[in-house]
This record gives sequence, C-alpha cells and structure tokens, in this order.
Amino acid sequence: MSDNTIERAAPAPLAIGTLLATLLLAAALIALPFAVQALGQPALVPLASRVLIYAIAAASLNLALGFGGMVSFGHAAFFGVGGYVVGILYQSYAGDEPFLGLIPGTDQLLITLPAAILVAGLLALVIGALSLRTSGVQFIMITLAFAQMLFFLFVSLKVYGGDDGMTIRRRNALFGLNTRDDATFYFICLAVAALVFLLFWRIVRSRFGLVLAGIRQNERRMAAIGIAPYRYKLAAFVISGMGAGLAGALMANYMRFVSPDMLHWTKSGELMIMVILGGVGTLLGPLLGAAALMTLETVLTSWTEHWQLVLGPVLLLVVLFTQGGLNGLLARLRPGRSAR
Amino acid sequence: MLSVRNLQSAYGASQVLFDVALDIAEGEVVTLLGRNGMGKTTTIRSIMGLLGPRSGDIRFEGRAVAGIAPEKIARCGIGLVPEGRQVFPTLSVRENLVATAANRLKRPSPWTLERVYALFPRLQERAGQSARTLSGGEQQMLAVGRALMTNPKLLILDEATEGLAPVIRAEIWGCIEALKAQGQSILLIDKNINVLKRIADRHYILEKGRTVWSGSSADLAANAELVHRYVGV
Amino acid sequence: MTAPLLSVRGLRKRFGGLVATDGVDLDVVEGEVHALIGPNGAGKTTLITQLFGELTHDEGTIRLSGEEIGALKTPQRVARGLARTFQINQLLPDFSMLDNVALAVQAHAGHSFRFFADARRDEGLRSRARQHLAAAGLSHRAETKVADLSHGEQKQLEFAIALACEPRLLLLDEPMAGLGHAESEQMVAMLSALKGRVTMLLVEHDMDAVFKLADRISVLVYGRVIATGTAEEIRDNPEVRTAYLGEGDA
Amino acid sequence: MTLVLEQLLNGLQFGVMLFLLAAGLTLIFGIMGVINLAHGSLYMVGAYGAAFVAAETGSVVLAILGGLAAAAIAGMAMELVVLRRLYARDHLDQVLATFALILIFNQGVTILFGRQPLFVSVPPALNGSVQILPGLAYPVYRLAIIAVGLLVALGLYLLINRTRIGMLVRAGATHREMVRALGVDIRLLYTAVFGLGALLAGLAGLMAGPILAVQVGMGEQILITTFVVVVIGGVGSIRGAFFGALIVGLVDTSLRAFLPGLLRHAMTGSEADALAAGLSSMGIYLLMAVVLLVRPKGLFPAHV
Repeated sequence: MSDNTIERAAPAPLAIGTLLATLLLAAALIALPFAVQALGQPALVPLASRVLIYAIAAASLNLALGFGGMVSFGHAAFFGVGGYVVGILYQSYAGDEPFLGLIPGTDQLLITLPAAILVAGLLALVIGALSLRTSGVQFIMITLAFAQMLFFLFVSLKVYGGDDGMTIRRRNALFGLNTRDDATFYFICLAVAALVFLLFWRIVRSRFGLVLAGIRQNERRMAAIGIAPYRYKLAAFVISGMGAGLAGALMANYMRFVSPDMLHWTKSGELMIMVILGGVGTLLGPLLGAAALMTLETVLTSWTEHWQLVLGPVLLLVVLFTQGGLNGLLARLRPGRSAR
Repeated sequence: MLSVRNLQSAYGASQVLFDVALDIAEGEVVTLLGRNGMGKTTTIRSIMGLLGPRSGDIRFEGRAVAGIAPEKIARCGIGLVPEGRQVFPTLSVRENLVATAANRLKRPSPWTLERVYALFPRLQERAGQSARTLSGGEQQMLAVGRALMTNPKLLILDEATEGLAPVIRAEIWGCIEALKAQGQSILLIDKNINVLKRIADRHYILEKGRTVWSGSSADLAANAELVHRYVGV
Repeated sequence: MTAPLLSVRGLRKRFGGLVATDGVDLDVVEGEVHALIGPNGAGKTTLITQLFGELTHDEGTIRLSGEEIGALKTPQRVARGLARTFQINQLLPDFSMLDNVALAVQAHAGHSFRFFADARRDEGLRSRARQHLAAAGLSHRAETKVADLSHGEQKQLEFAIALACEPRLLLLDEPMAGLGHAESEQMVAMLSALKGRVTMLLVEHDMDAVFKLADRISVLVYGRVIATGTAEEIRDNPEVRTAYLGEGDA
Repeated sequence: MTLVLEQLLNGLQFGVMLFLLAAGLTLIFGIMGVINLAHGSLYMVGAYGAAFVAAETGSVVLAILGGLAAAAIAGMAMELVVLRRLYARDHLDQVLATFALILIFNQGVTILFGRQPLFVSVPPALNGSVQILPGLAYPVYRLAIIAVGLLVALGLYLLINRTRIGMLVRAGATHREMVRALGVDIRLLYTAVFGLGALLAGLAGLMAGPILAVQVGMGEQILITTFVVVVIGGVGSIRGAFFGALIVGLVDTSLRAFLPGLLRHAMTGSEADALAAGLSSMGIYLLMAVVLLVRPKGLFPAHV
C-alpha cells in the first residue's frame, strides 16, 4: 500500500500545488454554511458536521491502518467509548451525583473532549498491548472480538440505558456559545477537525511517522537497523484510539444521544470503508472517504431503504478494481503530480 | 524430448537468464553446470512454469509449454526434485509419496511404493514418521521418491546431493545410476564434476544466465581448463 | 592475539530432523575480514541469522567483545554494534534511497519518539545519510524511490544502510550474488576500502572476491566448521577440497 | 445436579454448532490465507434455504437438501466471483470485500424474505424429549444436533488425516507451489475446500433454524464467536477448531446459566440479571484474552 504524500520530499515541505489545494479546501469548508444558507438547503450543515466528525474518526483509524499497516477491526470501540464518556459525564452532571461517587459530572466541552481522548487512549493501550502480540488475521479477529466485548458491556449497563442507549438533553457548552445552533456546532467540528488533520500531518512526517511507515513496509528491515517495532506500533495504535474517542465525543454531542450501536462491529466496518474509499495511507483520503460514504448513504436512503444493497457492490468494485480509492483517482486526474 | 531455445527470465527488475538453450533426448542424462548465482535453478523454475519466462521457446515432446501453469507442465511428464528438497513437513513419509502420486501417462510398469522403498530402504523404516523429523539425506531421498511416484518421463534433480554427508551422497549417486540403467531421462544440477563425468551423457555450462558450452563427458574430461574457468573454485 | 570481537562457542540449531548448525566454534578478530564459505545448504545464512538474533539458537554462546548477546533481540544487538546485509534485499520500497539511509542514521542516533519536527528537514540526519550514500557511490540517485532501483543499486543500498548503523561488526550475506561483472568489481573495491575500519564476517561464493578480501577463511559444511585459516591454507587443505569441491567422490 | 448436566449438554450442543462454522473458516484460512467475513452469511443462507423449502414442501429431507444446496451454491458463487480475486490480495482488501458481501447477502435476504424472523418447527420425528437420566428429560432435537456435529467432526478428521484429498489439503497449506509442480491443480482443490466449508456452514444454519430465530444478520452474531473459537484453537488447525469450539460452547453456556444465580447473592434480582447477561456475553472474549496472553498462536497452532 504505497502512499503518495510522503513519496518524494518535495523541494519545499509543501509543494505549491498542495498548498493551494489545501487553502482552497479550507476556504470552501469555511464558506459552506453561508453558501448552503443562501441556497436554501439548511439541512446540509448538520450533514457536513457529521462528515467532519467521521473524517476525524477515519483519519485516526488511517494512522494505524494506512500508515502503520495495522488492520484494526475494532476502532468503533474507541469511537463509542468516547461518546459514552460525554453521555456519562452529562448524566452525572444533570443528576448531580458523581460518576462512581468520585468524578463530578460536567457539560463543558473543554472537559468532556479531553476526558474522552484520555479514556479512549487508555483503552487503546490495553487492547493494543494485547492485540499487537499477534499479527495478520489474528490481529484482525482479536481487535474485532475486543470491540464486541465492550459492545456487550455497554448493552448490559442498564444504569446507562443499556441496549436503548442514553439521551443527552443539551449539547456540551463551550464559552457560552449556542452549541444548539447547527452552524456554530459545524464550526466547532471544523476547528477540531482542522487541528486533528494538522496534527496527523505533522506526525506522519515526523521521525515517529517515518519509523511507523518503515515498519509497515518492512518490519524485518526496521529491526535490522535497531528499531524495536512493538512500541512504535502500540504508540500509533493509542494515538489512533484517542482520535477515534474524540470523534465519538463529538458525535454524542451532535446526536445528543449515545448507544451501544456506536461500538458495533459494523461501525468499525464503516470506518474502514471510509478509509479505503478515500485512499489508504493518504492524509486527505479519510475526509474524501467520509464525505463519499455519507453522501452515498443520504442519497441512496432517499431512493430505497435497501441502500446497502447498492453500497455492497460499490465497495466491492472499489476494493477489487481501484488502487488508492478516490484520492488515487484525484491524484491521477490532477496534472503534473505523479501518482500510482 | 525437451528443447529450450533462447530462454530469458527475470525476478522483478533484475534479469537473470539472458540466453539459455538446451536439449534432452529420450533416456539421456544431461547435466547443467555452473557456479552459484549463474541461473541454474532459475532455468529449472522457468521450465516448470514456477517463474513465467520473459521470452524464449520451451518444447516438451514437441508441445510448447513456455509460460503455462506448473501443474499442466508437470502432467506432460516432468518430475521435479527441487533445490532445498521441499518435502511436505506435516505429512508422513508414506503420505508424501502417495499424496501426489499418479500414472497419468499410463506407463507400463509404474512406480509403486514398494519399488521406491526398494530404491531407498531407509524410507520404509521411517514410513510412519512425519517428514519434518527426517535428516537432510533422508528428506532428499523422499523428494526423489515423491517425484518418481508421478512416473515422469523426465526427472529433474536440482542440487540433489548438496550438503549431504559423503556416504549418503554415494547412496544417491547409486540410485541415479540405477534409474539411468532403467532408461529414465534425467536433468541433473550438481557440482561433483567427477561423478557427473561418469554418470551423465552430455553437459551444459551456464555462465551469467547463458549456456556457454555443451558437450559430452569425454569433451568435458579433455577440457580441464574449461572446468576451472566456469565451474571450479 | 587481541581478544576476539566475536566469539561463538558450540552453536547448535535443529529444524526437526535437519541439523542446520552442528556445534560451530568461530572467532572474528577486531579489524579483520573473516570469510565464511561452504556449499549451498551448509547453513551459512542460518548461522548469520542466529548471530543477528532473527533466529534463536538451540545451544551455544555468542559473545560480542566479551558480552553474551545470545538472549538479546535483534534491535538490542544492533544497538551493541551489529549490522547485516541481506541476500534477498530487505528495503523500504516506497521510500527514497535517502530516506532509507536517514532512517538508519535516525535509529542509530536513538530517539525516534519525536512527533512534530519534519524528519526530512532534519539536516543533522540528512547530511550524515548523504555522506553514507556518497561512500557507497550512490549520491547521484539519492532521491529515487527504492522500488525504481536496479537489483545492483538495491544491493549497494543495503550496504550503505548497514554502514549507516556505524557497526563494529558487519555481517555480509553474499553481497556479490546476482551482481554483474562491473558491479562486483565496484563492491569489492568498496569492501577493501573498509578493510581495517570495520570488522566483517563475509559469507560469499565468489571465490575471487573472497581470496582478495579475506584475512582468514572458515569453511562450513553440513553445519560444522571443518577448517579455518588463511587463504593459502584453505586452498591447499585436502579436507576442504573433498568436502567443498567434490573432487574426492568416487 | 441434573441442571448442571443439562447445561453441559447445551454447552456441548452450542460447541458442536460452533465447530461446524469454525472448521470451514479455519480450513479456508489455513490453506488459502483468506479471511472470509461472509462465512456467516452462508450459515444464514442455509437456514433460510431450509426454512423456505420446509414451508413450501413440508418435507424435512427436502428442507435439509434445500438448505445445503443453497449454502453450497452461494459459497461457490462467492468463491468464483469474489474470493478467487482475493487470494493474492492483503487482509484489508479481503476484509472489506467480504464485508461488502455481507451487506449484499443481508439486504438480498431482507428483500426476499422481509425483516421478520421466520419460524421453523422442529422436525416431528425429533420432537419431544427423552429421559437420559432419572429426573432429566433432554430434547431429542438437541441430542440429534450433538450427534450430527460429532459425526461431522469424525468425518472431517478422517478426511483430513486418512484420504488423499486430506493429504493434498495439508500439503498445500505449507508448500502450495510444490503441490502444483507435482501436477495437482491446486485451484480446484481450493474450490472443493471452500464448497465443503460452505456446506458445513449451511448445515449449522439449517440445524439452528428450529432452536434459534431464522433472521437477517443471524450469521454475523455467530461469526464473531466463531472468530474467538478459531483464535483460541489456533488459526488453520481442525483440531484447534474442535477443542476451541467445545471450550467456548461450554464456557459461554455455563456462564449464562450459572452467573445470574451466583450474582443474586450479592445484589438485587434485576441488577444481577443485567450484569450477569453482560458479563456472560463478555466471558468468551476475556477467555480469549487469557489464552492469547499464554499462547499467542492459540492452543493448537496449525503448522508447528
């Protein structure tokens, strides 16, 4: 799975082409709510927020999967746990009885997001430490199994709504902003997404990022130059888990509801679909993949409730016949940039 | 029986065979000589279809077989004893011999388990053991026996005695001579020049992926300088 | 006789019935080029893989300047000054040559848990890497992706990466295999330029190169060292001739 | 005491069911290196096929044949259209392609049979229960499932260890190229192995019909438990699949049966039941984590 962002050190760290494209994209995303308002399609703003949240989750998975070569089939666990952190903290805050009698509830976004990141990170550390003792198919099956374990845990926790999930009456507050307003919440998501993508862009090009990509390409060669692969893979897995937890927390706020379905293995499958649709091991791929899947889902569900009967073949074609998903396609269309 | 003309093949970017040509007639024992890394095993893998040749013509009994699937080539009547033996470790000795046995060409007196055991008594002693527990020499005998059980017209032995103790090596040479006596045509890759001069009818020398010389055992004996330049230390 | 840099005693490794390494004793002295020759399947590569820690030996001891390293994993052995090249190239195909070498320099420098600074603009690493590439005569192709290199260039890159680890003992696994005539000459020149500065254990079939480079030669046959000595001693040794050159067979 | 024996039999029955799925999955993975998420769909197709034929014809024998045929055909189609292209691909592509197959199968079945679960009655001949011990009447149908499962296990053992096909399957698992160089068309062997795996999954599905609900997505629930069985048993080994299946079957069933009772001492009835249900469904995953700590390659690694 070659990737084309760190394929050749461009003269300046940012080739002029990429810089322009990124600025263009940023401008478009910022202008989106206003343009959509003008076009009389207000419903598109919440959809855009959902795309951004899933883009964060997919980008986080992509760090482990695309750059680290770790095919994790359980990332929905971190995504769901991030959501439950928000739900539980809100329930303790609303009911005014601390979680486990110790941790006071809160509805402040600046607390719930870091809390979600921390909890998801710790979880990723435990699951990663165990799963990374194996590789290949076993790793896939184990991450899937651990995620299902957590799914059943939350199904059995009746105090937090069990199978039916838990509603969150009001979105977390942030500096007194009216987070209920779709456009405001969209900009919060955009800011967080921009931060996450920037962070990942730095990590991927850092010393850690090169070692990680080296391990993906040839683990035996990395050991031969003195790099013990396990700790780097675990670190990438934890960072990736934290990102998914952050996305889960945002999604809980967006839906003002959280349920075990967020941890279901089909959700892990969806995240993987976004990564592969967008182009594995590329930076902007996950954003494209999330947008593509969400659009596909929205458009298709308006035609038929059996929308997955169309998604199935589409995914099959993408997996079997395209190399590098949409990003690969785009790269091939853009003149002057060589791409595989 | 087997004719190869300007065979070329490569592993990815690095080309290994540039122009290999050889012929083997019915009942003949031919050797392929040359230092390590000259493309001897690559030649065998290309003939067997395990490595798709880049170009060149390979005919077995007149039928073009270049590039077709390995199982189809093997069914024409070629039995391979590969470098490194590659016996099936999780199968017993008997199972190794029986699993792929066949008499597709309806040979009159086909190879049977008893005949292989007669050729290699040691295999009979270990029939029930899993092949993994056999010593190097025993695994070599098993690999030869396994190939014979497919009743091939042409038997290919790639480094059959490499890395074996002299006494076992002598046993393997004895068996190859016995096979020759029964009219079995053989393509041999090995280093023991003196033995090869005695057993084989004709020889080819491979240098950097090209067949640079061919001739009878007598020609080889007369040409000590040739041996030293292309094959010796 | 200075204390040997590497001393191996009674090394033994079996795969089921197959004895790959049958009680090997071997010493490599600081600064020497020690060649290891023997027929195919004698266990040369298996021996190197055990010294490097990629394969755990069943019995015996491996000491690097006196310290037992038998229990250490490969990265720890590399940290103690071991490095190796591979007969079948083990490179990072999606990265450029420079990236491959720079990673080895970075690993040798020892701190890769850096998450922000752009590693490709870290002049400390990049300049050091460029020096190693120049030493291997590859600086003109520094930015080329490994996947687009020729077999010979990949072989030389293996060599540059191993040197970038600044090893005390370099294990070379048939560096000449598959090289054309000119490339072999170049490799021999590079190796002889290093003689004296880096201790090398050289596994090789190309006898011309071995006799040109080796201070001492050990002959390995069915997993046992049957002789060790200078080039001349080995060439005239009757046992070597029969075992290796097969002249003795009836 | 009889309650314990009854639960053990239930555990054995669930274990045997899991073995039918795990055997196919581990064979297909062990020999062909392909992870097939849609294996659960074959289980579902077997159940629906049998249910449909039973409803149409009312004959048990035809229903069984119908279920097996449906699973075999679906399996072959899956192998020819999709899986044959995946042998050389990496695991990510295999996971996503077979995930897509799940979507297709689930939606397809929903369109054909709707979302409501189908009801399948126990075949009259095997209805009722039998006195196997004083005071313990155990359903005949479940005993039949255990018997069929053990028979299949024996049959598979003999096939793999006593027949030439079994030898070729084992040989192909370690030296695929060498088997071809000796004149055996390995792809034909793969299709046969895949077909066998599909049949076993279909058999498990049609047997499950009367005791579990025949509904869309039934395959996926049991698929993940089958993964746990394969991981615990050791990927690629039939013996591992057999013992792994029995262990998981017994542990899962006894946890669900005995945990509520135990917890009730410590807390109120409803809370105990909820926590017990959760813990027992997590139980097998914890078991897997423990096995992995001790033996990362599983209890009976295939090629060692």
